Amino acid sequence: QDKDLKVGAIYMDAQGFYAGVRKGIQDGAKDAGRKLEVIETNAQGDVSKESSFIDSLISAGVQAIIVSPVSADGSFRAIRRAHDAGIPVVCYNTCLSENDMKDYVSAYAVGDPYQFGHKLGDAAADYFLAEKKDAPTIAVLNCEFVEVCVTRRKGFEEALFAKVPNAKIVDNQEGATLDKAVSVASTMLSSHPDLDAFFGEAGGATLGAARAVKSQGRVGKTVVFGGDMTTEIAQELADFSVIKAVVDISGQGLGKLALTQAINSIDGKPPAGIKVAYDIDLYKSAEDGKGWLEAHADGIP
Amino acid sequence: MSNDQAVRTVPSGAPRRRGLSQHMNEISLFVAIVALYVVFTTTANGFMSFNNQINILRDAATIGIAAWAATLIIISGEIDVSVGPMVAFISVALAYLLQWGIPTPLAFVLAIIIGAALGSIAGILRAYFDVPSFVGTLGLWSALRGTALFMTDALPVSIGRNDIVDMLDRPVLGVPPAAIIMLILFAVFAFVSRKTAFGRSVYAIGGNPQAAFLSGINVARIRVQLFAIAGAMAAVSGILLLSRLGSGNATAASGLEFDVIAAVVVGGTALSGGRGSMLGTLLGVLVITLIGNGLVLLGINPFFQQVVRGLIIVVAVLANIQAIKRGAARSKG
Amino acid sequence: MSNDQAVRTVPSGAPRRRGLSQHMNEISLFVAIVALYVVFTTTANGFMSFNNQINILRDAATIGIAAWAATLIIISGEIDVSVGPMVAFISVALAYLLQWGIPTPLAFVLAIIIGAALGSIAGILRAYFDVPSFVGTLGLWSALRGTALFMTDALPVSIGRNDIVDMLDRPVLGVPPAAIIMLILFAVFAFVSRKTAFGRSVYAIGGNPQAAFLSGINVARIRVQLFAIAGAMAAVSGILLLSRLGSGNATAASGLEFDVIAAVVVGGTALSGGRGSMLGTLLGVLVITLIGNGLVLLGINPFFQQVVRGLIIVVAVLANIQAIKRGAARSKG
Amino acid sequence: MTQSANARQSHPVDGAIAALEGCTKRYPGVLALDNASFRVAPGEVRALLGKNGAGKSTLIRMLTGAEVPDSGTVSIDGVALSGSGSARAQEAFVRGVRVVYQELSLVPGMSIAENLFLGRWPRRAGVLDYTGMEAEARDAMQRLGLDMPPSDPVAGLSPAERQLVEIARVLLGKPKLVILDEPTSSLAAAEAEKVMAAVKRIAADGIAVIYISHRMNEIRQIARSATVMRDGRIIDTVDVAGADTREIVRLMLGSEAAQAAAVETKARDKVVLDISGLALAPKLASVSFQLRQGEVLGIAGLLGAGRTELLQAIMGVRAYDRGTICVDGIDIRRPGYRAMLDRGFGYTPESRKEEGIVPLLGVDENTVATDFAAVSRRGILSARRIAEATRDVIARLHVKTAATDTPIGTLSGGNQQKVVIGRWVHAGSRVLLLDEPTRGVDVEAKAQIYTIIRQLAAEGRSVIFVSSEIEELPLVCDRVLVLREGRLMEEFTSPNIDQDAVMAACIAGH
Ligand SMILES: Nc1ncnc2c1ncn2[C@@H]1O[C@H](COP(=O)(O)OP(=O)(O)OP(=O)(O)O)[C@@H](O)[C@H]1O
Ligand SMILES: Nc1ncnc2c1ncn2[C@@H]1O[C@H](COP(=O)(O)OP(=O)(O)OP(=O)(O)O)[C@@H](O)[C@H]1O
Ligand SMILES: [Mg+2]
Ligand SMILES: [Mg+2]
Repeated sequence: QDKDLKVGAIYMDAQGFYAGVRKGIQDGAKDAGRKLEVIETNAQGDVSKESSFIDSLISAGVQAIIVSPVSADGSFRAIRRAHDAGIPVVCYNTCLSENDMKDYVSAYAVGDPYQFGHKLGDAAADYFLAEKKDAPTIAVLNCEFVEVCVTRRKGFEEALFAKVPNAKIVDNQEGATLDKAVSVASTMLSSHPDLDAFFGEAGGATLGAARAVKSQGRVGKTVVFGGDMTTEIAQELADFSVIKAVVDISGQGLGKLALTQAINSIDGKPPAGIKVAYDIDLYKSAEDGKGWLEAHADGIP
Repeated sequence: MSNDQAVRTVPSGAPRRRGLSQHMNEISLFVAIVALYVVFTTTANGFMSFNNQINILRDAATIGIAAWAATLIIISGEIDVSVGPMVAFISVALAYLLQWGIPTPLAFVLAIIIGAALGSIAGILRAYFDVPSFVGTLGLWSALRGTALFMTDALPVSIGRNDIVDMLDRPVLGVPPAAIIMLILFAVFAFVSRKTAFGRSVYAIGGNPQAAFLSGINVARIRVQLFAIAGAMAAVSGILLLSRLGSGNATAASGLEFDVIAAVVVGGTALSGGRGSMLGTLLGVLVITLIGNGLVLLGINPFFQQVVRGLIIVVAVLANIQAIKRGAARSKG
Repeated sequence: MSNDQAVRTVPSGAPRRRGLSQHMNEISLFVAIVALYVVFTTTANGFMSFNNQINILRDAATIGIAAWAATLIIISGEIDVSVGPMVAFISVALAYLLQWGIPTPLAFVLAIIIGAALGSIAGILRAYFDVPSFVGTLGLWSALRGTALFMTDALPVSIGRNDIVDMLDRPVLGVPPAAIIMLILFAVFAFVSRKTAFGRSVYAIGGNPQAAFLSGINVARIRVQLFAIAGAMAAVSGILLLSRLGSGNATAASGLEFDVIAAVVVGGTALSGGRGSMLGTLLGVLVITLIGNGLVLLGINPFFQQVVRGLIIVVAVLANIQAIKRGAARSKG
Repeated sequence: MTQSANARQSHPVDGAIAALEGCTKRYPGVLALDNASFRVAPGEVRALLGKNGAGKSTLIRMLTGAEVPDSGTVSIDGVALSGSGSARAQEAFVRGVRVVYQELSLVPGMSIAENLFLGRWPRRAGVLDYTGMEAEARDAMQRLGLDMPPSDPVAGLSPAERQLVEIARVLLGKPKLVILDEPTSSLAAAEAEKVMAAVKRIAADGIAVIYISHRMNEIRQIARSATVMRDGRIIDTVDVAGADTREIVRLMLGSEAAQAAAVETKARDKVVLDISGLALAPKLASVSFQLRQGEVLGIAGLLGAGRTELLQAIMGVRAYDRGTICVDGIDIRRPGYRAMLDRGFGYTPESRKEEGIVPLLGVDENTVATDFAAVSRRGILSARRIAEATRDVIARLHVKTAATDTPIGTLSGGNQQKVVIGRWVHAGSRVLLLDEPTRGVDVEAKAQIYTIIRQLAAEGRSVIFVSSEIEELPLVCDRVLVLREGRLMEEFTSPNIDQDAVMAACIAGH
């Protein structure tokens, strides 16, 4: 099986996570012994760009498209066009609605965003119980201009309230890029001087919250739970003074999985249930942080 | 020699020059387009396929429809940076209108009216309150994107099945309706800009607003109309966007204003007003769209594509200016 | 009366008017700032806390440092839209320099040189090749953001422990160094703009480049210098950003150019060039920063914050223009 | 005469085609028009005289509806103008008011034809009728002896040609009142003649003409009566034939004018500038001359003779094809503008507004911009030194300004021009190249500028003085050279500079 492989890959926006996905796709090809040509684009969080890219990929004659759709409802037409053109579409990270998925998607390498939030909410709840805080106040730094982030928060809230019913979300502001997150988190600390924790929905938010807690001299009072591992978040976790738990879907792992599914789909062997689950990892100790750093020496998540 | 002198000698100088220099601009763009075709045909797989050519047309429509109006605005000495959010906002507003059961054609008309009304806000601020159009449209840019996101929570607003909307996305003899609409509107704008009092007034206002006012041109009204037209064109883009995506999307068309302005400027329209042509913009739209399409097909790293785009915009404008200068110099002797 | 007439009467007209209308601009901004303070103190929890005031200063530094240079650029009749990507690019480049073990102070100097060199590209294109600064800096905007993302894959570039960098983020007597640097640079720019041949030449070039050239002012060189300075200031912002975030981030400072231009324009500097003041920009920076801070404290929906920002920019400029007009009218008698 | 009599009959009441009743207009800080009443009858050519800033242009803007008076009424053809903004201007236009504004009001990027019909393009079924437009435009231009193709862009025309296009514009349609605000200020004598011939024809058709000019000889040629304005007030309307120039000037100034004396020249030997064989296609074929220290050298020539290009070539702002330029005996090869400034040259451009002043900046900064170092201490501008240097220039050149930091855009044209010359005095320039320094400047300021130039020459500076007003050459120049067909054809030396002879030399062969 040494045929050339030509796939299109679309990354949702400019996040480090997708660097991991890319590496995963390339490693996946190597593992499968295939010479891979990958045509990559970045939708920059914009369904209209995504739609146009998918059309271009169809024209380019790719054998499969690996995509993390920006929006369940907004992306389905473009994906339908790819499907109609006979090109198998593999979702990763995000996908279409259940019905559309059945019709137009060959496989979905999923680290379910609800589970993603849920696991972290659970860990946060455990932390508060251990600290004997039965009514903690929490502020959210969101990335809710993309749909996954809304789902992540739902999962987080439900898990948290299940165990700590008196917990309270006191604020929810956008802070997806690191600098914005630092600034917004600092300001939130002014308006909520006794804030117990931040929930960062994505990498920039998580690290930004941690930086703000440190620069505002709130270490030991306010802690951070968040998503998406990067080198710096892992270092913070290893330090364990601010970040107490991080939930992560490995970009590399997911990318590898998506490519495997793409190869299978090209070969006419898509997974039966479409969804292929990928593990969501929870890191909740200094050791976990150090472990991640050792496993990802190149910094690619 | 100082560049100021150089700049000044371009508009002044020998008669009959305009013909040639305008020519030079369009010829140099045409050469650029041919060059892009040659390069991409030989290097990018699938570039010349019928499907891909259609894709290019469809992508061109997104930029083009807004760019026609933007050309007039820039010729009149103003600028409009609100295009992207306007398109997204209209797609969302239209989706809601359709959800509320308003008949589709009526909803389209309403969407265009909303677009024109929103656009004319910036126009009125400019014309009657001396608020620079950059500021007025920057305000709209922020306000419209914010409103659209706020109303939808950044979630797509689905419109379900709608035959008329779907039809707008279904190719007619292989050509997508968006492309047809773009070309029809191009013809309209090219005609208006050259053959009507309104169009010529736009040039006059851009070239010398004081003189235009003194010769009885209703400068204020034309400014308002220009921005209303730009809003209406953004609405048309918004309608086409809705038909393509099947839902209203508050996050869509991000950065479209940059592509539009880049296309107009690459097309040889001067940001200082008074000079420019629709044909130039058409070629500019093609250059921008071709580059976007070709780079994707070549599988260039998406971040690196941004680098290439930035360089190409600058190089295109630079080449254009040099071509005009050289044309001017040649016609001197 | 037509607005063209109105516009024209502002610059011409009575002697000694300049003093009062400039006054009006700054007074009206000052009133706006006081009003914002009153509103936010009564409605937003923690707004008046020492910590929050410091946060405001720190946020102001991000916009301010770039805005000082942007003010000069806009006064000279040009524009720079590349600020955000420039800051991000420098933070990334600096992070790499530090990773390579270059001594921190040297790395800072190199970062500033890189910024100045990149900025002067746009300047050279403008000064010697007649490429409009909007196009040149738009090209930089795209190319720099793309390069930074490409180099880092959108991942933060960690610099590990670095005492000097950390120091830049550690408050001195409660005041963050970024704020101190901003204020020092403000003093420098205010001085340069009013008390040096360079500063006055900038005004002359913005007011009438041809006349400035014929008076013997080296227009081309000053244009290049202006963009080099803007690049250097963006580099200073980039250094401070690195110190605040502890890493170089290609995605940081997105949209900063809009905030910077908005601050300058709200501060009363005319986009058409020739008119403006550093003090106005300082007040404009405060207005923009206060709004940003207050809205977050109030817990306003972040999407809705965008709407409010858009409206406030327009209203501020509108009020400013009206205040200047009224000031002009009052000095009639 | 019969025609004008007919026309008169169709305007009953008092025969006025346009009338201003008690009009007052205030601009911030200035009373530009003070209770002015004014009327003009069909077939009449009325001159409007006054110093810079007297309110002439303001009065015109009332008549054209471009501005609304603060109080008082404006009636055209017996009907008072109402409305505001462009509607008012449209109203006046429909009633037959046509105007050539003082500021060029053409759109450079558009064709001559389009400019002639600006805002009123002929339409056929809503579509512009270019063919008809260009045909009419060609007719209108031929009446003024212009033969450029009407489809040419205005941007390619020289300032003078632009002015003629503007004049052609007012002849279109059926004008009843034609207003010309300094139509000849950018024209040389021969072209001015064309304009005056056109004006006479217009008047003969029973059209009223209001003619503003600072050139007394033109006014004597075409106007029977002249209205004199001062400080926004109408002082008097005099019979031109019956009043001598001194009397009119006295009305304008409110006092006796200083009479410019003819030049007493003396032998000079040191050559500071030596030009030989300078060529610049298509205008200059081969220009050679020498400029001596302390000399004022006049350059006369027709419109488009290339005088501006000559000065620009010397200054290095325009590349030339061939020739040598020697400064103090040293061949400087290709001059650069700033290098020329460093050699002690100074240049004032012919269009003051577009290239001369920075309107928003004060008189002070417009003055010291040529040499910031002289008003700096250790690289820092000294407010005291700037004020001193400016006061110095203001005093020496008799600039009338409220303060040193008054924005220069608010000064009258003559005073602006003095500052533009004064900046080279500040820079200590020893060779001054002045292109049309008296354009649009009133009699008083003109006389002052002549005096200033003579003083500068007496101090040992050399001046090249380009002027289209031949009558002023004998008042300032030691020598006059005539530029014709790309060469310097004839030379006149003071006191033998005869206006008529210079004029003849300019147009010889035409
Ligand atoms: N738009 C304006 N705004 C403010 N002041 C003005 C304006 N127009 C004219 N003025 C002032 O009104 C006065 C009369 O000006 P006007 O232009 O009528 O003079 P003028 O007699 O035409 O002078 P000139 O011979 O220089 O053309 C001057 O003091 C002038 O500065
Ligand atoms: N406002 C202006 N805009 C552009 N070019 C100008 C302007 N003023 C002067 N010039 C340039 O200077 C030249 C002067 O034009 P014109 O034909 O009147 O001058 P000339 O040949 O020197 O004649 P004259 O002897 O009357 O000065 C033109 O060729 C033109 O290139
Ligand atoms: Mg006047
Ligand atoms: Mg000339």
